[in-house]
Amino acid sequence: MLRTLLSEDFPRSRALTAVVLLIVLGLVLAPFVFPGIRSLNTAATICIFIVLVASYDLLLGYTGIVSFAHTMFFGIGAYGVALSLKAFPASWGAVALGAGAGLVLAMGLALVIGLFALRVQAIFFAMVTLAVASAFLILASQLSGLTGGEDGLTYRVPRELSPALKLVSAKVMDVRLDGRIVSYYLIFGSALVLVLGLLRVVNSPFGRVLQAIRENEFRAEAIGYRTAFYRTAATCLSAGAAALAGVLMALWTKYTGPDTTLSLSIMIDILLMVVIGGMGTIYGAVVGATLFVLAKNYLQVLMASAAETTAGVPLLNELVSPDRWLLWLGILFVLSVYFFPTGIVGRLRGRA
Amino acid sequence: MTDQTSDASIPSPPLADRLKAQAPYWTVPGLAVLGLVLIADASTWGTLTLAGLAMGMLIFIMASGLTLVFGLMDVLNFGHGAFISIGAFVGATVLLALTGWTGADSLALNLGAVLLAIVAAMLATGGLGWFFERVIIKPVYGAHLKQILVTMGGLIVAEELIHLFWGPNQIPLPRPEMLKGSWVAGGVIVEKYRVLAVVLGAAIFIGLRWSLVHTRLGLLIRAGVENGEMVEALGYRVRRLFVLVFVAGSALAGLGGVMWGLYDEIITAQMGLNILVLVFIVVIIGGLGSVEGCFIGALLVGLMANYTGFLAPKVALGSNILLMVVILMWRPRGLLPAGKG
Amino acid sequence: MTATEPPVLRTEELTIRFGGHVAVDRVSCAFDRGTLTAIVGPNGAGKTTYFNLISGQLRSTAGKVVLFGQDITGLTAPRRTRAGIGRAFQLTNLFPNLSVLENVRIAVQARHDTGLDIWSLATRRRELIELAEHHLARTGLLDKMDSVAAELPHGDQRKLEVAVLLALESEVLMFDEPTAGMSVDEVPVVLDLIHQIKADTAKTVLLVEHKMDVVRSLADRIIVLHNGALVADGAPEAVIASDVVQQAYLGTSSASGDGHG
Amino acid sequence: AADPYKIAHVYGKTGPFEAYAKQSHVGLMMGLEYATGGSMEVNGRKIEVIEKDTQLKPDLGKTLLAEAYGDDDVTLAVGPVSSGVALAMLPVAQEYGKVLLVEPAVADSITGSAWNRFVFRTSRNSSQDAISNAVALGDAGNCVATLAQDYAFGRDGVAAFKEALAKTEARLVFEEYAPTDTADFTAQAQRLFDALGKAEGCKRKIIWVVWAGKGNPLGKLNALNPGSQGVELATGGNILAAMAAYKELPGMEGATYYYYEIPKNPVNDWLVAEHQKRFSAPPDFFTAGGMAAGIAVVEALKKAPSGDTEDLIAAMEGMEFVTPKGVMKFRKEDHQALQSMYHFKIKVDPAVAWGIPELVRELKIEDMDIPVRNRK
Amino acid sequence: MAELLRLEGVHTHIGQYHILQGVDLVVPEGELTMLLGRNGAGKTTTLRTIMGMWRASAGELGLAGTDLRPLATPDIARLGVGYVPENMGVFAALTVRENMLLAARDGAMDESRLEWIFSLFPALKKFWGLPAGNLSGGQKQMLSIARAMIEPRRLILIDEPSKGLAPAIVDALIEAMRELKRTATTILMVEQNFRMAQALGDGVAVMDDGRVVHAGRMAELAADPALQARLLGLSLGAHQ
Ligand SMILES: Nc1ncnc2c1ncn2[C@@H]1O[C@H](COP(=O)(O)OP(=O)(O)OP(=O)(O)O)[C@@H](O)[C@H]1O
Ligand SMILES: Nc1ncnc2c1ncn2[C@@H]1O[C@H](COP(=O)(O)OP(=O)(O)OP(=O)(O)O)[C@@H](O)[C@H]1O
Ligand SMILES: [Mg+2]
Ligand SMILES: [Mg+2]
Repeated sequence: MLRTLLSEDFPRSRALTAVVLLIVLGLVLAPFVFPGIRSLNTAATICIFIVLVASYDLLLGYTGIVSFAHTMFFGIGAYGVALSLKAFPASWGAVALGAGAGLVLAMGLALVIGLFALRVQAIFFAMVTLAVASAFLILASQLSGLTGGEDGLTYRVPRELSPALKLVSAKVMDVRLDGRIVSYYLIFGSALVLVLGLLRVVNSPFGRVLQAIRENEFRAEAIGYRTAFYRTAATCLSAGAAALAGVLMALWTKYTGPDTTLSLSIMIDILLMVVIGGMGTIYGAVVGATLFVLAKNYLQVLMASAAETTAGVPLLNELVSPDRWLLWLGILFVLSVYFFPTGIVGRLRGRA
Repeated sequence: MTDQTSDASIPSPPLADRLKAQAPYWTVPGLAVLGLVLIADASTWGTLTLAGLAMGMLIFIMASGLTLVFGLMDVLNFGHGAFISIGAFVGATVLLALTGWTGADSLALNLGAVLLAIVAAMLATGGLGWFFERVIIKPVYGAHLKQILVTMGGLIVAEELIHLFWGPNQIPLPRPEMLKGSWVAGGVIVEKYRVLAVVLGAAIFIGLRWSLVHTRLGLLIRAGVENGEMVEALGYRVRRLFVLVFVAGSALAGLGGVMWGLYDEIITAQMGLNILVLVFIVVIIGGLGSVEGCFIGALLVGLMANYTGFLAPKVALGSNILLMVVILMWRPRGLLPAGKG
Repeated sequence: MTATEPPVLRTEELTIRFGGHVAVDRVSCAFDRGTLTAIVGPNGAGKTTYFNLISGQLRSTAGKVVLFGQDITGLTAPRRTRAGIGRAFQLTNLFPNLSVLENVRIAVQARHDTGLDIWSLATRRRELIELAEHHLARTGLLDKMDSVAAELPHGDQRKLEVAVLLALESEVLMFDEPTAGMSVDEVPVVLDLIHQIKADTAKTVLLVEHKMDVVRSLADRIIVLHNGALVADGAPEAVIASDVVQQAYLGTSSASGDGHG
Repeated sequence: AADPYKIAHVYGKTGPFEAYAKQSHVGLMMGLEYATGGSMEVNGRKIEVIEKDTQLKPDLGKTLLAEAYGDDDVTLAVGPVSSGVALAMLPVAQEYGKVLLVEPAVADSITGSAWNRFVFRTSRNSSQDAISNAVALGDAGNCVATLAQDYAFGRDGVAAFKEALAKTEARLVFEEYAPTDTADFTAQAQRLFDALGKAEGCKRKIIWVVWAGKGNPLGKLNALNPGSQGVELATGGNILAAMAAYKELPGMEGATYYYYEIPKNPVNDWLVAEHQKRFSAPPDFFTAGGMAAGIAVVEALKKAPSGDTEDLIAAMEGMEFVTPKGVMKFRKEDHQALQSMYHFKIKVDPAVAWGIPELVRELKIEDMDIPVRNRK
Repeated sequence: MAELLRLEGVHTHIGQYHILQGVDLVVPEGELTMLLGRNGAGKTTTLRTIMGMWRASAGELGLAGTDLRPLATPDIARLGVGYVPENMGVFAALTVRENMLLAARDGAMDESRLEWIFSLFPALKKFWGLPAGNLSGGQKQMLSIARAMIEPRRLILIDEPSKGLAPAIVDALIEAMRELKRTATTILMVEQNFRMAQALGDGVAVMDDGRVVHAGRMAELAADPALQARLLGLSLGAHQ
């Protein structure tokens, strides 16, 4: 059973198994073990980013395609739901409609980009997608009548997901069981299904072809694979999964705007999560996303306490002030690439 | 021994092939003529074309360093954006200290101040480039993805350091007195500052091209990118060479930063990142590692922005992307990919 | 093989020009089922390029490639592979970071057209794995099947290259210097394999090889390319003895023999 | 002592708007200080300010605001800098039923289509900006063309401007929109010059620029010698650093929200003097706004000591309070603070690093007809 | 004759693999020493270790008294060591001329040497101005060898030069090597073509499993089929 669920792709290292179990357990119990709005939000963000990063890994780690357009697909999914919930009364039908439309549009766009980009070199593809994604970002802000422009869209979600819903009046373990909890478990469940699905795809014969293309595209052609087709298919699949992650994001935040879904900085975060976690392993996405989202959410808190302890030291205090958190994030970028050249998963497996 | 000796050389390719190879060089005049036809008004066309070409030169100055590093060393350096910003800030510091010179009604003093600012900026960014290469890039040669990440990290750190040193405010950077305003002749407006940009851009272009095509240095760099190990086995210190190229590329970014800062007259820590996508587009259109291609690409982008901005403002937004798509459809490796001269 | 059976593979006036240089010059040649044809010629004669034209890595400037009576000149490389043309490369060309087994398995999978299956598990398609293991056994690589391809010594990489080709089960097999760089004790393994393939009369084999003893022992027929053109075609001994081969290819001093190579 | 009033300042401390954020926070703290006479106490209870950094991210802004309302249990919240973040935060105020005092985000929709009754705003909105500029440029015989960014902020601004200009004697002849990332404005300038060139019967020809963010269209238009085409430039006010560019534009007219030398009242005098003393620099654009918010908070708490939301809303609706800009008033209908704007003309003093906006005329609350836009 | 190159107990690790496990090898000055051995024996690794491309983890490596171990590859090359790698290492984007130009370290090619090279490998002259990437497999091999020959060197390391060359060119190559020896160039050559090895070698070393298992004179090995069979497995494949 577990074998099938995990597609016979096990962590293959005791340490990694422990880490993954810890993460899953942490996420399952998050609302009760770490109460508070901030931590619940962190947990939900982790779930969403795990899907997003895993879908990107399908492209980057498994197929060897560097794309900067992944947030675009993420955004399309989110905007799909946002627009639909804005246009229609908040119902599950509207959510499904928006999600469906986003999915179709994302995959369609991925198809177009894929078909075009097959003609150009790998690194060109990266730059092309960078340009396309930034144009899309500008377009989204320009079509303000539709998308709310820079300001984004705020909307209501189905009643079951809003705090207004009270499941039981009493608190369980000091936590109120309201729509937010429902919402969280919806996101957790969907993320789990999507990640297992992606794990299945990369271990299927199709996934193996992608790896072969990554290794030696010329040779893959010579043994009879139409690599153009496979690469496009991978692009579409990953775009679709990203769009679904966007749907989850839209449902969770009840707000969709360029800064939460389309921006280049999210794209860079995704890249970093894949690389820190370990490319070409879905487990890497899980570990990378978790660590990075945690770091990003609590870096400022950490620095605030560092700033307190160094209150007397002039320059140092300036450097560790929470306002300079970006500085440390940048340093984190550099260091994590150095210390985890094969990703955390590579590290853990190497030791085991 | 064998009759392989008999034919000493191969015949040159047919005319059609040669014409096709030259086509990229005709794109700029072609676009200009197309612009004239569509705009139909000679003086408007003149204003737009001259401005567009100068704009192209400015972009080229910023892109040249990137194409050098990206094309020759195969390093995708997002930190380039930070060098542009830092160059601008260092240059601005010098220029703001020399208000006596910049405010004077003397072209010589004005240019002197700009020159000093440029030298200071190039020294600063060149030095920073050296540090960057040693500390940040060195461990990730050959790994694009990691390059993207570490240089992105470097970019963030550099932007933050700018905030730390120069404060979070944008800094106004007025042009020197004699470079303000425009000349107007027969309805054609020519901004004075853009003339400086053209002169500088052309000088850089010629200098770079010469040193890459006519010196061993260029040869070595090209060989080193392809197979650094083999270049070392021939007795050259590739590492040192790469540092040199990287420093040169960074210094050019600094120069570009000063010029762009003076163009915008306002500088911010994010300016480099903001312009970076455009710079990447130019490098791609040109073809990796080709200084000529980058030059042509920059001019095309400059012209295209002005023509579309005038004729169809709605299209202006996507004009660069459109240009890139069209060029890549025509030539999947860019206009003049390196390895062709 | 009967005399009346049409050739499996045929090229008609096949030509490619690079700029002003004609690398393959109007080569017309037919290959019959069950034969092994050796292609020899000086370095740069156009042998590899001729292979590339047949298997689709290069597009011809003029001329046709006909397989089983069908014109395949317009097909891409993958389509030609599916149509039955398999080849091994002059410079080793594998999936470097995949295991030896996976290198072959992926070829088996290509042959059985299961690449589009995104839902079953690759590890559970036993039949494909068994086939891959069978091909590895034939090439003597079975005990190394878990090694990573890039870490194999050169000789084993050449063998793996052959195993991948076998896995494609093509009707036409093309070998480009399969024994280059192989140590003398390894060469026979590959030669035996080619012998075996040849014994299977359904296959048509094209072989580029510079080692004349290998050519002599394997070939049913030799064709000679020189400056891109086909200059001799016939039974091995006759062709080797011909002036053009003696002068243009073997060189004067080596007429006495080429020793072991 | 009694429990302190907890106030959350939720704003984008880090990121591109760091400079604005700093000003806003300094202003808020000085406002609280001024209004409490330096004690930071009101009704005998301390005021405690909790800072939260949205990093300019709407999703983070929402979470932090929810955290402030839910976990920290604040009385009310102030912020944020960017309109996008503000719009994302509005529903949170409603969800938690607590007051959000918006400062300094300007989008019309905050007190317009996206408004809910828990939202108040001390900062001016885009309409106020646009309308004051229209009034400033509205003399008879003026032909005006606009240059704006091609997105919501630009288009809304021009729409409001257009509406207001129609009520004056000036005439709008052309609207030009450029993509936000435009680097070269030659094409736009050419189109504007052409359009104004064709306009007939104009006493003055003016290009009004409304632009926020990167690019410096004003400087670039000016470099093209608009004077030689008989064209003048105009734009609104800005932070001091940005107004350095105005040094090239002596005589330029427009309307601004604040410049420290313009308002003459004790609050502003205190602000200018104290700010100069503490930071050796005059207060800037967003400092004044922050201070207004601080004063508003204290005044509201004085009127509604319980700190209870409904009491606060009741107290604040229609409340008048004195700020560095003189009297402001929260309009009952949409909770927007109505306030004076200033018609200025740029004077250049070589000793000052920026172009100095000299007051031409104070546009009082009653001089401007600011539409109420929150009716659904 | 004096020894030029000396390896003593050299160990090399590549990643976690222990490839060379104590190689002892002496190359006398002015001679051509053949390095033989089956695939994977460690021949290429030995040459790369000498060139400093892999780092020896233990042992001694000396060239005419100079310790090579602390030196970087460029410095080793500057001692007058030429290298023809297994995979030829031509710069595909550069023309044949530019490839040669880089190999001539002071920037100018000696005319007479060039003529000599053209006479051995006429194809190079023909494709002089073309990108080296367009050359055929054998032509690339010729270019790679020619690069090592364009300047006088003290020591040339050559990895399987005859691979992929037509018989006539192999003859030319043998001629070239003899000529190089006449100009007092020391050569260490890895080769699978025993005919060529026999024709050229003065000394011989045979490797297996990362060690030198036999060292001696070529003439002895050539005269002793039993030894050949034992060391190289020659009898198996020689006369199929
Ligand atoms: N892309 C190309 N552009 C220009 N010339 C080329 C190109 N590819 C091959 N050639 C030339 O075509 C000729 C034939 O090359 P090919 O590789 O077919 O030779 P070959 O017979 O396989 O030689 P070898 O035995 O050395 O492998 C060579 O002279 C080569 O330089
Ligand atoms: N990069 C590498 N990583 C791991 N192992 C390697 C690497 N390069 C070589 N090896 C291993 O080192 C051993 C020796 O390789 P080497 O290339 O030196 O052999 P060789 O004697 O030159 O063989 P051949 O005749 O096939 O060229 C082989 O087992 C090979 O698999
Ligand atoms: Mg060949
Ligand atoms: Mg070897």
